[in-house]
Amino acid sequence: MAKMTMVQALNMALRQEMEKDDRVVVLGEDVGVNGGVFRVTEGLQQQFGDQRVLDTPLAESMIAGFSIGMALYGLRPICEMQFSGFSYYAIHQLEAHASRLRHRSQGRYSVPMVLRAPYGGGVRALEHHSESREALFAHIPGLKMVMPSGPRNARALLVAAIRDPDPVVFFEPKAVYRAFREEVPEEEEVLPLGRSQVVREGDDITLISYGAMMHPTLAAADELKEKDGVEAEVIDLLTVSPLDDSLFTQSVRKTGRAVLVHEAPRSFGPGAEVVARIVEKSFWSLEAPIRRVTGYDVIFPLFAREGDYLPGAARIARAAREALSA
Amino acid sequence: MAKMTMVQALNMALRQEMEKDDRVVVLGEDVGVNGGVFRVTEGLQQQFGDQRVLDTPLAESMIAGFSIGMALYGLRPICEMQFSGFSYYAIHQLEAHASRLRHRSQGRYSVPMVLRAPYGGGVRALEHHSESREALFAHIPGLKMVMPSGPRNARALLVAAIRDPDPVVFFEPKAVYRAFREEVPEEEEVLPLGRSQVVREGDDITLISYGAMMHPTLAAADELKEKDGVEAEVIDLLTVSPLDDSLFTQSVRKTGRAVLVHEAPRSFGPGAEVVARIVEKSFWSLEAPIRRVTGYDVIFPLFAREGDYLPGAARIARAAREALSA
Amino acid sequence: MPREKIDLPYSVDYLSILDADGSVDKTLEPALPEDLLLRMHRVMLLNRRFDERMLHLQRQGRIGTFALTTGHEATFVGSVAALRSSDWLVPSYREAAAILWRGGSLENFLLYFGGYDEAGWVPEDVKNLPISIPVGSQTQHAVGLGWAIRSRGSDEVVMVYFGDGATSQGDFHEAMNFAGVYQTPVVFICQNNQWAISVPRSRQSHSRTLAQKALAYDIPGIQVDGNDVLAVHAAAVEAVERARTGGGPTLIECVTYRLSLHTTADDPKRYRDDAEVAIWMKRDPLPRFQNYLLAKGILTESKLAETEEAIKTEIQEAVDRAETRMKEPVDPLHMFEHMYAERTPALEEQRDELSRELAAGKGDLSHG
Amino acid sequence: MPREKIDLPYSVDYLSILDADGSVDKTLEPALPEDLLLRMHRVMLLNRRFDERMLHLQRQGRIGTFALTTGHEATFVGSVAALRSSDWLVPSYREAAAILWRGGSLENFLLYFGGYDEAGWVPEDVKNLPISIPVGSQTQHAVGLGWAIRSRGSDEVVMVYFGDGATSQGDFHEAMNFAGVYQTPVVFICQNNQWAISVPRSRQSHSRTLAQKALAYDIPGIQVDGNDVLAVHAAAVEAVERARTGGGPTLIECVTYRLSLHTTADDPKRYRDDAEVAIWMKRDPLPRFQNYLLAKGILTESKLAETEEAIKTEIQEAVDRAETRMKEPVDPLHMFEHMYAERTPALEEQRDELSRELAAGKGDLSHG
Ligand SMILES: Cc1ncc(C[n+]2csc(CCOP(=O)(O)OP(=O)(O)O)c2C)c(N)n1
Ligand SMILES: Cc1ncc(C[n+]2csc(CCOP(=O)(O)OP(=O)(O)O)c2C)c(N)n1
Ligand SMILES: [Mg+2]
Ligand SMILES: [Mg+2]
Repeated sequence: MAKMTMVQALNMALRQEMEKDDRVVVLGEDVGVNGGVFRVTEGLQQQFGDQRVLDTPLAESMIAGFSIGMALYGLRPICEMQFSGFSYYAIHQLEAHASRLRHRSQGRYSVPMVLRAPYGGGVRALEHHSESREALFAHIPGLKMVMPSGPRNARALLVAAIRDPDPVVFFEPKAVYRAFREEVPEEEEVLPLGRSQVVREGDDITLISYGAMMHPTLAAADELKEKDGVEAEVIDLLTVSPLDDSLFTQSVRKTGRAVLVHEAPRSFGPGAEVVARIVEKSFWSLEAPIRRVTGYDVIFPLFAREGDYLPGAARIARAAREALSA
Repeated sequence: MAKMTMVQALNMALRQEMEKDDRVVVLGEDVGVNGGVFRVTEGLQQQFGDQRVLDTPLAESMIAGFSIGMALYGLRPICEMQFSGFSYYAIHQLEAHASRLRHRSQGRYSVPMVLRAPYGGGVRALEHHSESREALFAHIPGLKMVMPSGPRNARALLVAAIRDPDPVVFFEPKAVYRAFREEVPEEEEVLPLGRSQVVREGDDITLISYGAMMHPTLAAADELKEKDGVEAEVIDLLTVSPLDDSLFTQSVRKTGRAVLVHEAPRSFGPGAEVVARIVEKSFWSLEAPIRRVTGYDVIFPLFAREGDYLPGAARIARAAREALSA
Repeated sequence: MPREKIDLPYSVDYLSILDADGSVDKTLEPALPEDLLLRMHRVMLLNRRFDERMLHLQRQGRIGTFALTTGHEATFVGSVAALRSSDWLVPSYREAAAILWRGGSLENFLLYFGGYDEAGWVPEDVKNLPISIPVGSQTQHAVGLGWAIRSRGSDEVVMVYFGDGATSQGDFHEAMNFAGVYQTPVVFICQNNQWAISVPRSRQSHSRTLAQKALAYDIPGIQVDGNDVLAVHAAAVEAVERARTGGGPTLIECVTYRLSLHTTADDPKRYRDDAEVAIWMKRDPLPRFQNYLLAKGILTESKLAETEEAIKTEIQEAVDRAETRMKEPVDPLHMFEHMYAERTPALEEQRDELSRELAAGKGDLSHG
Repeated sequence: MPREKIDLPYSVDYLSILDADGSVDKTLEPALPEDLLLRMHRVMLLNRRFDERMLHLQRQGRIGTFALTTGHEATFVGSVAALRSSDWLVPSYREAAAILWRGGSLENFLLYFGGYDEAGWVPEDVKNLPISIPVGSQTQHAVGLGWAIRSRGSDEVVMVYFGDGATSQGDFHEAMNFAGVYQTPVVFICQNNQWAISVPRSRQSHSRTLAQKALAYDIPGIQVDGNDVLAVHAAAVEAVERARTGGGPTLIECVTYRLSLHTTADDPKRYRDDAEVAIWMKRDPLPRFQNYLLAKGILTESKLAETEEAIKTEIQEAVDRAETRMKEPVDPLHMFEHMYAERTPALEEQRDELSRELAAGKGDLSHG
């Protein structure tokens, strides 16, 4: 096992799947010669040639629409949106076609494509380069929305997404891209889509998050343990949609308390669905209001203020304490 | 006061605002000579000429982007998406610009535009013509998302939307367009955006909805009263975002029980936010899980099955009874 | 350091072979086999009669909204006839004639427009995509298919249809540009029927022709008389051949006219003159082609009457089958099928919920 | 019933006035006032030096990512100089030179790229839109502004900037098409700097020129040497004049080159040859224009040195002011400003929440 950053782990997933399956094609702006602006696709065009790794013209809708056509023919396109902030150019293709062609053709066709995009704040970026709008895709029936939190699960989820017979939107936390390394096995590892994970066990409170926010959430759990002697159970959703509510509703049945963390704006954000599921499935165990620690309903600020916008461990721990003392 | 359909009431709002303010411009596909495919803009081009009412080429992104430019100059464009199902072509213009230009320019510019679109099922329509995806717009900070339920409030809200200094997405329930008539005063009537209404008082349970779904919700309230002697309080959100949670959280503090109704798919739908707000603000009064009666997480079916997809009074009443007996 | 013209060797041709009476330009007349000509004629006629019958059914409330195709028969049949069955058809919503040419079933059309998702099904051996309603969007899929074809070393060709209005969409532009860059084997058929609902061609774009839009991408563009099935066919054969042999994409603008309604929800009297329609009625592609076939002796009056009769029966049988089917009970739970390869837990739960609702209330057929 | 060429009277010119050495085509040389020429030169030089300084600051971590503009000075200054202050400038993210021409403050640039939303502010009397990062999208706003101008009977003109890559976007196509249909007074300046990050112009579109894309909309298109400030200016003056007098839009392709990085996050060594850069270095717009001015005696070596000195001081002062400002505490609550004309209840609540958080924890500056 080698220690890898998330960028390296994603690169490995792409490389290995391309080696195994010649239907896998990578495309997008600057993914070829340049290896992607974050280097996730580095070296792939060298290895597989420009018929497997395409530098496309600058047109997000077409990158998605083109991938749909490829997928209908039986290829397995993995397209990149350079930043998730530009993926809305393509959302009509996903809403009107990628998500529907299986249903429209009543099973004759399917669209096994992956749309990858770096998302989220914390990297001192320009406007449009820090948002986290997974809720827009999660609400569209027929799509899947996956958001890994570390190198190892990123690799294993990307492999699953590539092999998935349906369209998957895959948001990569750019704040995690090079933030740390993790052991990632060379041999195949696949994490099924649509399954969350308990990443830390505890009986006192349930902390639920995904993507980059897993890290302050885990740090908050540590802080709660150290300073308050509180055992937090921490759940990583991994797939936002279809949402796996089995583990977190079960956990809340045990703890009675929950805090939900994401960097997306709060209102109509993914956290609301988590709250609604808890209310639907674990209401009678709830002992305190569920707290949402999230981005605010504002334009993601330029970097002088991004630290104030993004949920941090201290904020999460405070919310947990409030839930615990309610 | 004349009895009017919603189509007529909306038409009156447009006409009167165009008469009062020559900066108001109407544009979209087929809105001029044809008067709109639902006739909401009927007669406007005749009265105001083709410099105030523009039949545009077929390009939704541009209809929005063009409106943004007009609004920046100081006009008050009201653009129509022929069906909300095609508004996703324009969502990047709304997300990247309409919602942000005030902030980006730190108050120098604003985008006082209205984007109107018929939404929702129940009219035996083709694919893409029945969806209800307001959650996509409601989650974007900087936009407002308004959804009237009847002729009178549609007119008064549209007037407010036109005068609003910020971009408003205005979804019109096409199932209500000609379903019934209501008295609508000739004189000015304005309903402020961002305010919900109690449309029926009651102490036993709170039913929350908006748009076309208000009607089965009210029918369910009648049924509950007649058959079960239950007094339901019914709240019409009117504006989905910014969400006015003051009335419904207050109502739940009284009733302890709530049912939320919308035709949008359930997961990551607007109802989840309503549930989350109730949990945040009225948790200690809750006596039963909040029920969501919504569309399913499927492609909106063609019309042979739309009656099974759409929430109806009986389904809502059953959910209320479950909440009452919990 | 000059101001000089850049040498751009572009031009756009206009092609027409049959005139409005059915007289033919002998120098351009293609040598097409009789059975092909007769099949073209039969599908054009079938499409026309079926359109009339569907309108009738819709007016009686027996089916829902659909897009009429009367007047477009030469455009669709002339072009699709240039394809092999191994080639791909990417339709919008108005290409009944092209779908019928490739064996589409009348019954399925009726069921689809009768509100049955089931009828969206495409048979395994037919390389058509399902109809696509969002204007212009399907052009992108065609180019993706075309790229995939080339990457697999196959010689399939993709034909994609769209209207004059669709040329204003960004999606069309992006598709054309990619088609040029990747030289994909795609034939773009723009059926310019002069109207996008109520918006006339002249207000859709300031460009004189739609064919010239190809020049922006260095793609060959040609304008043809879209009511002349021989001209459309000739242009399509040329473009398909080019695509098949690695010559890349072509844009064909077929100048035709929507003689009937946009859809059954439309009232053209609101926005266009009868006089304009009358002019185009004289250019109706069906009698024009019939006259040509009659003049050549390929068709006779009695053979024509026979065909009319056979088509009438064929349509009636399809209507009967569809109506029988529509009287059978609908399974509401079918809406949960084909969302994903496997149903998600939420879909399972919601499906159970709907089952319970159906049991409790036999469905909520009223929602207002 | 023929096959014949359609008469499309289109052509695209190429314009160049100064050659790479600064020698001028006398027949085309415009009679521009000396002070205008000197101002053009000063802004070009200021932009160059400021670009260099910003890169330095970014490398030291004192500001964040920004897009470099070295090499584009003639394109931006030549075009913007054709505008009146009552005209509109619609930039993308690379037009520092054009913004400086219209009085933009160096300090604001530094603060903006230093991460301060406050610096997005545009002074009330300057008719610039803020910078726009989503490629191609701003072209649509320009056309909307143009329509509004005409509807108010004003003679303002809109100039909108975008790159070669932007021409692939659907938004650009839709904007050009509307501009043609409504004949809006918009000058489209395509700065073709040969690269869209790592994608070369030749792979962006199969078309030989970008200027010819105008033909798809029946709009005049012209290609100019974008490193020749006189040529750019001449073409822009012509287009602005046309727009102002009701002649509608123009597309100007300025052929230039990105001599430096795409942004500070970019490493061009990964995708382009030094040899290519070396060729374009010889066409650098700044020495070329300087040589012309020196040759004409409008500029002297000593005047040039003076200007360099003045610019150095100007930049240093701006850096000092910006850095002083950046050392002051930031008000986090400012993020709740300018979301709507009035703050919504949720924003009030969240603002209070953040106040409490700040009080409790002095903000969570770490999130990982
Ligand atoms: C993206 C999108 N916008 C709007 C519509 C509504 N609509 C359906 S057909 C049509 C006109 C299309 O005109 P054209 O492209 O000329 O094709 P035609 O219908 O004339 O064959 C419109 C506006 C749609 N289906 N899709
Ligand atoms: C819609 C969108 N997609 C992707 C990006 C990321 N991006 C920023 S600049 C750029 C290349 C733009 O190239 P071009 O239009 O030639 O302009 P240039 O940067 O060369 O001036 C890309 C892909 C973006 N900003 N917006
Ligand atoms: Mg048309
Ligand atoms: Mg460029």
